[in-house]
Amino acid sequence: MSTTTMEPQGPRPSRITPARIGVYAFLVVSAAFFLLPLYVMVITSIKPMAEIRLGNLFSFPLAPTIEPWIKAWTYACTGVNCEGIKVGFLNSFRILVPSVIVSIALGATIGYALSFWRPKGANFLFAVLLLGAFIPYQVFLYPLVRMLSTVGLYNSLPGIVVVHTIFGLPLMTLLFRNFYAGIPIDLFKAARVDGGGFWAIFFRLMLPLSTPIIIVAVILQVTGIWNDFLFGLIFAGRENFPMTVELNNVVNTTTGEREYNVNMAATILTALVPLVVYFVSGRWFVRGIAAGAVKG
Amino acid sequence: MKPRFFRSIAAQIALLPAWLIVIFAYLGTIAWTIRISFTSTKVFPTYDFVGWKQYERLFATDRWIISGQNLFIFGACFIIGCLIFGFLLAVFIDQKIRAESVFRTIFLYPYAMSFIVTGLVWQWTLNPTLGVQQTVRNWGWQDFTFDWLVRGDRAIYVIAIAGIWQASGLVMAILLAGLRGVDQELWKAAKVDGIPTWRVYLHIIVPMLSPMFVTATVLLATAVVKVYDLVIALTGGGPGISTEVPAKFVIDYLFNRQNVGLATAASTVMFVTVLVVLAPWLYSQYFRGQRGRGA
Amino acid sequence: MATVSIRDLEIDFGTLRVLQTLNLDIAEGEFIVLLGPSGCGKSTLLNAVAGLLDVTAGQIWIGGKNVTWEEPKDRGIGMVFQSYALYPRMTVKGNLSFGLKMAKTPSEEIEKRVAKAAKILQIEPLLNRRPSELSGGQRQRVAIGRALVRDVEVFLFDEPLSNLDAKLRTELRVEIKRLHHELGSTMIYVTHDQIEALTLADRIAVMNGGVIQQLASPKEIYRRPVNRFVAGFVGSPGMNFVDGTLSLGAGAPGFVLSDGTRLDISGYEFSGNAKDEQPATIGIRPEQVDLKEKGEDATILPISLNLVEPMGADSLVWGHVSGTQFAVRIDGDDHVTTPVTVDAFFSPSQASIFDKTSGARL
Amino acid sequence: MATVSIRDLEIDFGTLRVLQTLNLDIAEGEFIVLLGPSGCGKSTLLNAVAGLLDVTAGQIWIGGKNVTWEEPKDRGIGMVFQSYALYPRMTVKGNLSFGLKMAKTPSEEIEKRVAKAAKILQIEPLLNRRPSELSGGQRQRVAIGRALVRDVEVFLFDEPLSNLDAKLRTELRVEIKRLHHELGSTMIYVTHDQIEALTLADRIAVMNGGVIQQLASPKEIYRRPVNRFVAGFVGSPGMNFVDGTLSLGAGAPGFVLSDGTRLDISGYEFSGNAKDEQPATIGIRPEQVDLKEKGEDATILPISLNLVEPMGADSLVWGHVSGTQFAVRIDGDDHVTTPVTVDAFFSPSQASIFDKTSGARL
Amino acid sequence: AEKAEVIHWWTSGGEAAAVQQFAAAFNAAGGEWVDAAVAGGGGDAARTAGINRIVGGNPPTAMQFNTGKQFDELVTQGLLSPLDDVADAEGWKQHINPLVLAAVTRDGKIYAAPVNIHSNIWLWYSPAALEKAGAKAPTNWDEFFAAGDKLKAAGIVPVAQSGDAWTQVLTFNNVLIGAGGKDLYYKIYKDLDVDAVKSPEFKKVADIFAKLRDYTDSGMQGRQWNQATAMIVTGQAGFNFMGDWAKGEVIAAGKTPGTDVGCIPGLGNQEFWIGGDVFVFPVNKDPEATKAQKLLEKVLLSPEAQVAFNNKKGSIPVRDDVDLSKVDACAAQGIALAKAGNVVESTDILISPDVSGSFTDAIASFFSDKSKTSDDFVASIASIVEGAK
Ligand SMILES: Nc1ncnc2c1ncn2[C@@H]1O[C@H](COP(=O)(O)OP(=O)(O)OP(=O)(O)O)[C@@H](O)[C@H]1O
Ligand SMILES: Nc1ncnc2c1ncn2[C@@H]1O[C@H](COP(=O)(O)OP(=O)(O)OP(=O)(O)O)[C@@H](O)[C@H]1O
Ligand SMILES: [Mg+2]
Ligand SMILES: [Mg+2]
Repeated sequence: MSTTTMEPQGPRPSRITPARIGVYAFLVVSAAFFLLPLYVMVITSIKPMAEIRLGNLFSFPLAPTIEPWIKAWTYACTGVNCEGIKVGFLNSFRILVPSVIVSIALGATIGYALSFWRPKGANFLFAVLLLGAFIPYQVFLYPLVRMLSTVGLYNSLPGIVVVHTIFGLPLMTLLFRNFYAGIPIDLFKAARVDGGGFWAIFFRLMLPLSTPIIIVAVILQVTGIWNDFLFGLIFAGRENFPMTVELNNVVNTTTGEREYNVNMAATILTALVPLVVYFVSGRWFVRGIAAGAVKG
Repeated sequence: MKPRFFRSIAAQIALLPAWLIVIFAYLGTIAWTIRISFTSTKVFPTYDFVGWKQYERLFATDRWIISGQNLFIFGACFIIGCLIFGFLLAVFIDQKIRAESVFRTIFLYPYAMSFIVTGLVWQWTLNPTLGVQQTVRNWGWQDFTFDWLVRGDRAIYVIAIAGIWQASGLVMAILLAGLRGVDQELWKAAKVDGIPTWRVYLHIIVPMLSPMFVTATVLLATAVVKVYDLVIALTGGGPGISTEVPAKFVIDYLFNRQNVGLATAASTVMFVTVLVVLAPWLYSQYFRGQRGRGA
Repeated sequence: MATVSIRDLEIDFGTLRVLQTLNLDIAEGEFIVLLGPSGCGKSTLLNAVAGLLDVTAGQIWIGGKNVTWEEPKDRGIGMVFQSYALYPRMTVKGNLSFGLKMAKTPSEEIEKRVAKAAKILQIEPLLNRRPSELSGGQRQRVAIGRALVRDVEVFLFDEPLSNLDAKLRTELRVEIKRLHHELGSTMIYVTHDQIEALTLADRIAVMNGGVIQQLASPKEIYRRPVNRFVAGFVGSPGMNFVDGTLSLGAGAPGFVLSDGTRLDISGYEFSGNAKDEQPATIGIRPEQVDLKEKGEDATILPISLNLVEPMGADSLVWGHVSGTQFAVRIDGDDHVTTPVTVDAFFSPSQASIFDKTSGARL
Repeated sequence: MATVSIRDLEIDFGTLRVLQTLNLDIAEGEFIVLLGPSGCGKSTLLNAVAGLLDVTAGQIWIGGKNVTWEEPKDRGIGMVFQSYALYPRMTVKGNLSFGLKMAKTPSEEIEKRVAKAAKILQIEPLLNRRPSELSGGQRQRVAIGRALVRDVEVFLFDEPLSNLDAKLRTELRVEIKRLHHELGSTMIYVTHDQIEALTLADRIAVMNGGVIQQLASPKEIYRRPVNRFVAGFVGSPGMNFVDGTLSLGAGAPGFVLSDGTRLDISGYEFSGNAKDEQPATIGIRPEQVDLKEKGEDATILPISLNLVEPMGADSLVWGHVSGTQFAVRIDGDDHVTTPVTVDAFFSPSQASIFDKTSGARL
Repeated sequence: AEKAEVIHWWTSGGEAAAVQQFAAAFNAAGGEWVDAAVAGGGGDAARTAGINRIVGGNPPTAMQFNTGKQFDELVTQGLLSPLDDVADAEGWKQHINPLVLAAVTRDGKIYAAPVNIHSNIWLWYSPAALEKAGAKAPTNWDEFFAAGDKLKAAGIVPVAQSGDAWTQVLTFNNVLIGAGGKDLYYKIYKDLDVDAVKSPEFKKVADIFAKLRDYTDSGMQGRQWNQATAMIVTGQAGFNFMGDWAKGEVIAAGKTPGTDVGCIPGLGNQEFWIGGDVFVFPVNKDPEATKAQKLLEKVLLSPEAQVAFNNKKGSIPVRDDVDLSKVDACAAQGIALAKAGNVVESTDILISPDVSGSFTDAIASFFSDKSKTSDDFVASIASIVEGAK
């Protein structure tokens, strides 16, 4: 050690503090907790059954195989149908695309009308919609079944689209309303002075501005609708069962031994779309959550 | 006077679908549900009037009481767990760390997954003969026990853990947004005042973030009331009926047990509870002191 | 160019009455500034003229036509907003032509008008840019251009400069003035910045609490404010107010301060109904006080000074008159050593005297 | 009260050098203002003094002690921020005492100090309120109080007034000045508002691009700016600059404008190294020009005027000198009819002449 | 071909093989079988889907119920077609077991096609496991527990039990009939007699049921019935309470019921439980679909399909005019019991789904919570019986 006391000058000598190490330790441990299930899923899905029977859930596969994935996708059975969950995958898409489009289109229009035009009863409408976002679905299920069947939409593709639209509307409206609330009202007034009507202002002025929130809405709706189980089960009809319902069927259909690897593969396949959406657009996802959750 | 209504006639037309949905899908169904809850309906609606009978039976049913208790236990653990864990994550992520976005991504990805998926994965991971317990035993600790999933008195906590796993990232995201909104000068002021960082968080930041905490709590609370998929996939209500929840009660009686009257009474109770808790918050968030923007 | 006439206008928001029986007549080609503190109803009045909100009672006439229930686009008005409210995703050209397209104007006519407006405003090279690629001043011109292409007769401005920094504000003020000279249109301009009001207006309407307090030329407003509110609101640093009582009995009229000092106010022109012994407030602007020379009709004002604020060209000297804070503006070159008590001078003819309770000019 | 001394300070953010070998010595009890445009490094310098960021090179001494590596709390400094950074959910009392509690000061000592600070700042009645229940001025006092209770010797202010409206700003400026008189502490005050700088400072350090351009008294800065940047930055409306060439050959020294006009600059004191035929810029402040009377050593300045902006006490008259825009400040009572071309007058001894390329004062 | 969309919940290996027999027979008869299997919850999910579709006006061609009251309200609402024309033509009334026939008849009309007779109250055991532990097949409950202890000592799971609530109910009914007897069973489920619940006989049943809990393993939760059955097929466990459909799993595993896996109907009091599955045919407007329904009704109860189906399924045919020679040893035991009149009707026939659900809750919550005493159990059953009156 040098005997001269160092004169403070220039940059402080940097040091790695215990606090810093603690921060990273905490984060890494937490990350492990969050990744654990994903790890288990992936690892198990590529193990042959023989290894799974050994019971070591976390061990690395000795003889990795993609057979479970193929089976899950193409010929896992639900009852006597052994077509895998690819059917559900297609169904989920057929439900997803129109539901996302319709609910967003409607949410955007309503959000726009509520923020800028404030017609009579707008507050009431908004209040009910908001409340609707928080009410347990169970309240609606049975009457909706009856209502949809009265108009002949029960157990059909349009039916499930309507249901997703109904239950997606509060969040979409809120999202767009909050977004439009952040757009200066002056912009709207200027367009009014320029002679723009309801639709002209919406299509020419507001929609081009709405790209960011539309992205957010698409992300939220895609993950939300894809992940839905209850509505798919009750309203979609057998022909249109979405992937989550198929997954549940596959997992609960057992012939003798439970094929954990196939089930895990099916689970990953089911979670794939939302996960991809999420990983590709994580930043927007965070923003979307914030926008949807907090007053704009 | 002519103007307001006619001027916004296009707006009214645009809102027509919303009105239809609100009137039929929301208000109509709620009214219908409440009405049915006062009848003796089994599978098909009968419009008699039996007073509070369904409600009396409801609160005399063990399973409903247990469902309520479970909801409370689950709700408390889930909300408090998410808030604490989510807050810690947000605080640690806010420490100017490397690879921040990687960590953020990891903490939030479960929120993108379906409860069905979450439930299945945790069911397998925590299954005593298959998952963590067995693994640790295979490592040599033969006495290691973690069998909460199959213990009636503990299973509900497992559901809470799975829920926390899924939703604390959400809390993190909300609080992180709040933390990032904290005036940097406040940190400097605290540093000049010589206040240790953890105390700044505890005494200054947490109180400042209270609106975010409230928002997060409301979101979590509504998830609690709706919780269904998670229970279905994780325990199916078992062992026994130890992890039953109200939402599952309603669905079961609605569709399997063919007692719609009782089911609607249960959902009415849920609805009223949510309304009572939520209405003040909604009002203060969205309608109080609202300044018109004119049109 | 058109007259604008507002008759008995009332506007309520719910239970809140924002404008009360307001009357205002604006001549052709006149530049009127609405000046007042935040929340006094300036924007509300402007929006009512534009047709952007519904009036509760009263009428609005533009160019001799009752337009109370007309759509904004049919009123012959153009509006320039504080934020300029340019359509962000359209080019400058798109911004200018949007209104015309809405009115289904033929496209060559649109081309022609846009070209003309662009020429007047000197924004030809910018036509293909987006608003985000423009400077503050260029944005303002585009915003004005949007009204210009529509050949409007009345321009409405809602605090168009308040978002800008001081330097740009000065420049654009000059620009607007020039444009008014050039176009000769009627202009109604809202601001809460008194410098803007004083420099731009033909007449200023000072508003407070939804009521027009005074409608007069800038000079008149500055020199002879009709009440204490107007006097205090216009001028920076503000007018000094000292309480006291009138003494109109024997001899020259006087104003007795609370510490007993009697100021001779011989040159002051009372507007009427001033009574002897009436409690009143005298208002003197900082630059109306002279520490050195005694002007012709000057009156002595004893003042104790305790702080000098040099501001470059001038300095402000702060002190007290009869216990009330009082500022005096002196030349930046002049020197005062504080603290000191001196006899200063002011000319009563330039001062204002207000009733103590009602605040009305006496 | 303590001296502050900054020696060869350098600060980098990554590859960006924000401060370059900066030296500054501040005497005990002095009020120093750091003035400069946004982004010039004022806050960076202040934060370095406070210890809120690490220096790249150089030293900082406070009260004769090298504190380059000390923690902020140990430097004997208090800091007041633009947003005040009051702890939002604590009462005023909590805000004042929190730092002391953290330092484990005995509670009666805390009481005593809080009471004393509250007295000095006249905020005793506010002690139990929350920051959100305070006015802007009251908040500022609490922020100052937070430093006061800790008995600091150096106060650092980072644009404490820039969030406020004009009226309040004027009041609080006076308040800060008063406090400085009362406490006698050393104060370093950052602003980009030149009025604040001129009114408050004992000395002003005008900064640009991380370098101190001029460190001098307000008067000196206003009257004899060392370069064109300082001249242009201080004063509002800004100094008029007209390009031309020096003519120092035969006869009285002159300044030849681009249109050939030759201005007699006999009274001007060159600071040295001015060369004949040198391209230069002459700077004249608007109030240094007189349209009517010819002062003692005045020089004729031909000017064409085209717009009058009345601003109450004064009016600005805009025009051109040799094709360059030029503003003249006249008394509000004076009258000018525009457009007109007149001979105005200015005194060369008050003007400034800069090198055209380097901008340095000649 | 007439398309017939059939909702059912036969998704396990043995079940799927069985239902395939119906599909084949129907296709052979000129129809087109559209399979709509919905897994989960012992038929809960499938019934939910089916009822919703019927209520929603988009009914399937046919849908499965358990023999009993599950479809009562569909009948009351007039949503089901009566099958009397086909029944008369096919001689159902002569050849179908009268108890079963009664269970599908409402107001004199037949509303469902019963396809099998299932007996729920079987005790299956693994001779290999018992032998290894040195135990022998029990004839009463004391012997059962003695064997259980030996199995435990040998490190073999005594009772392979599933965690699903309905399998625990099934175990309970086994105990109730086996240890309590037919009378007690009827007193409770049919007469809803509270005194019977509070009787010492029922207390004994409750004690036995309580004791059973100690003979299950910790893997019970999350295990499905067929996995439990597989445990005795492979000798991992000694006993398994399950319905006769367990045989399907046994057969699917290539073993022979009766020899490789032992079967005991109603341990203690030998009884044959009559339950099973039926198909209902919702009213619909489409004549094509009605035609398909008629064809399907006929095919389902045709003697050939009956034999083929029931052999795979493990149940016994509802008709007595079919060739019973090929039935396995266990089924033969059952048929013999039925002939002797030692039969009980299933709970689905006796009580409504609502009440049955309450029983399920009480039984499952007792069975999976060892801290609950048999007195608690008696009390909870008593309150259900009280409330169901
Ligand atoms: N849509 C509205 N709903 C309810 N109150 C309103 C609405 N618009 C304005 N107000 C109220 O009317 C009053 C006048 O508002 P206005 O916007 O005209 O003020 P202003 O003079 O333009 O103020 P500023 O200078 O801040 O723009 C204010 O008290 C305001 O709160
Ligand atoms: N943490 C940082 N990282 C990188 N660059 C920074 C950081 N802080 C400041 N800078 C840069 O350093 C320069 C000086 O910043 P500083 O905040 O000192 O300016 P300032 O003079 O206080 O300006 P203002 O008047 O806007 O407050 C700016 O260019 C700024 O972009
Ligand atoms: Mg306004
Ligand atoms: Mg700064």
